[in-house]
Amino acid sequence: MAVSVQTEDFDLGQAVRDLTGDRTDIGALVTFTGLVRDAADGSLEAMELEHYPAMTEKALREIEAQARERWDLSACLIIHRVGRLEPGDRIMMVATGSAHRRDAFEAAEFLMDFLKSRAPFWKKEHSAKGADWVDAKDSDEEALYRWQR
Amino acid sequence: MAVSVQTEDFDLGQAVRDLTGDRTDIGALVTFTGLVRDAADGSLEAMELEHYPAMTEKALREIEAQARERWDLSACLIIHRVGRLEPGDRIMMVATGSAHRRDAFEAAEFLMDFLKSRAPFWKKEHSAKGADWVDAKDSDEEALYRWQR
Amino acid sequence: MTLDILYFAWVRERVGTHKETVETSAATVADLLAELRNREERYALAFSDLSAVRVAVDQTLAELDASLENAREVAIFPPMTGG
Amino acid sequence: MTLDILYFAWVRERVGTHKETVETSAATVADLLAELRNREERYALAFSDLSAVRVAVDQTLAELDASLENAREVAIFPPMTGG
Repeated sequence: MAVSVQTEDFDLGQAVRDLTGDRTDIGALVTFTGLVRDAADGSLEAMELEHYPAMTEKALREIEAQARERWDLSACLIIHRVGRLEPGDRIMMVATGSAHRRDAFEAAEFLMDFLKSRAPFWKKEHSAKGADWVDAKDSDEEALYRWQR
Repeated sequence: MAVSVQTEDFDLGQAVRDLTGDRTDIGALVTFTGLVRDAADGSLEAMELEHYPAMTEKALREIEAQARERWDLSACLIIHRVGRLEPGDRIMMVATGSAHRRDAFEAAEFLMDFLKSRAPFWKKEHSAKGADWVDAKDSDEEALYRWQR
Repeated sequence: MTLDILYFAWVRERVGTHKETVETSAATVADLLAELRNREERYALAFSDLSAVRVAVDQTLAELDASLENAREVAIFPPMTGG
Repeated sequence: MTLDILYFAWVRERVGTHKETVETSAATVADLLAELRNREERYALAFSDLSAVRVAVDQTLAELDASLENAREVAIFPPMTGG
């Protein structure tokens, strides 16, 4: 049950250790890490992440609360970085812990689908050719449909 | 592209760092960690994992090869422990890296579904009441159906 | 009514400011956008395609026809690209 | 033909050994299991419910009607519980 918006990097192993501690009720733990992917021609110099500070944590908490309502989660974590990142850098992570693997997997996918297009972050890519805002993908919008009920 | 069967514990963060290194072509990285879950009444003392040494690595490599054939994976890792474990201990992990999150998620779920019932491991649970082999679940067998094509 | 308006990403770049305070009697988000579009060319440019614009009212995502009653802060931005 | 037979988990416990070498002319895995069942009570007990038994021939999962031609090693075990 933790949400963090930060400029600093994070350590996946440490984040999971902090989340699960000495607990013995978690049988399945899923993590997703998003990383800055270079362009195929290696031209990406940096990715800049802008966000809406007054809204970001609130939005992440709401998305997390929805996941906790739908699945049997014993642990849940969202970390999202903002600021300037370079190819290969970690952008964000989610972790979901549950007694059962299906809950952990589905909740992690749900968190990612909502983070992609319902949390106030915007990515700008910088290369030698200039800077461009990353377009939202139709496929990300469509990914939300499967969670409708 | 790595498979390990070992008695020693592993570190999730280190395993992922070893897997991805300085690569900049991985946008999405999913991990699953399986942990020894205590009984609801706290009675589990230990879990013993038996395997079929001559077959285990081969089976894991085949499952990994199937995942790499079906999804666009740029990195894939399976670590499975054997021997005696205690509640809260890590049992195994998989990691899948891809350009896109859907590939990474689906491949990780596929690996887990096949590891559950097609890799030669057997779990025995020890409590004050005695020792019992863990029964395979019908739901684990059914989980394989969705990957048929 | 006095409203703080925030702009993000390319909406911010086209409007040319991150934040401004406006006096308005707009009843809905759509009314507010129409008002701004009529005010200056840069707003007309930023909001020329309403399907490319998302809004939040008081830090909660809202539709264009959302009421501005009791609103304090409206944010206008492109579709989000988190994760 | 000479075959190594391995047993795992509760099959191993019921048969009472982890590994043995047998001389057999069984054509299929099912034939081999029938032969063992007829040999001693402990095998009959271990293989009483064939739906609860899985097999591998030369380290590859196989069906009960799989041929033993050229086989060197057969493993018999309960449904696997990895992950």
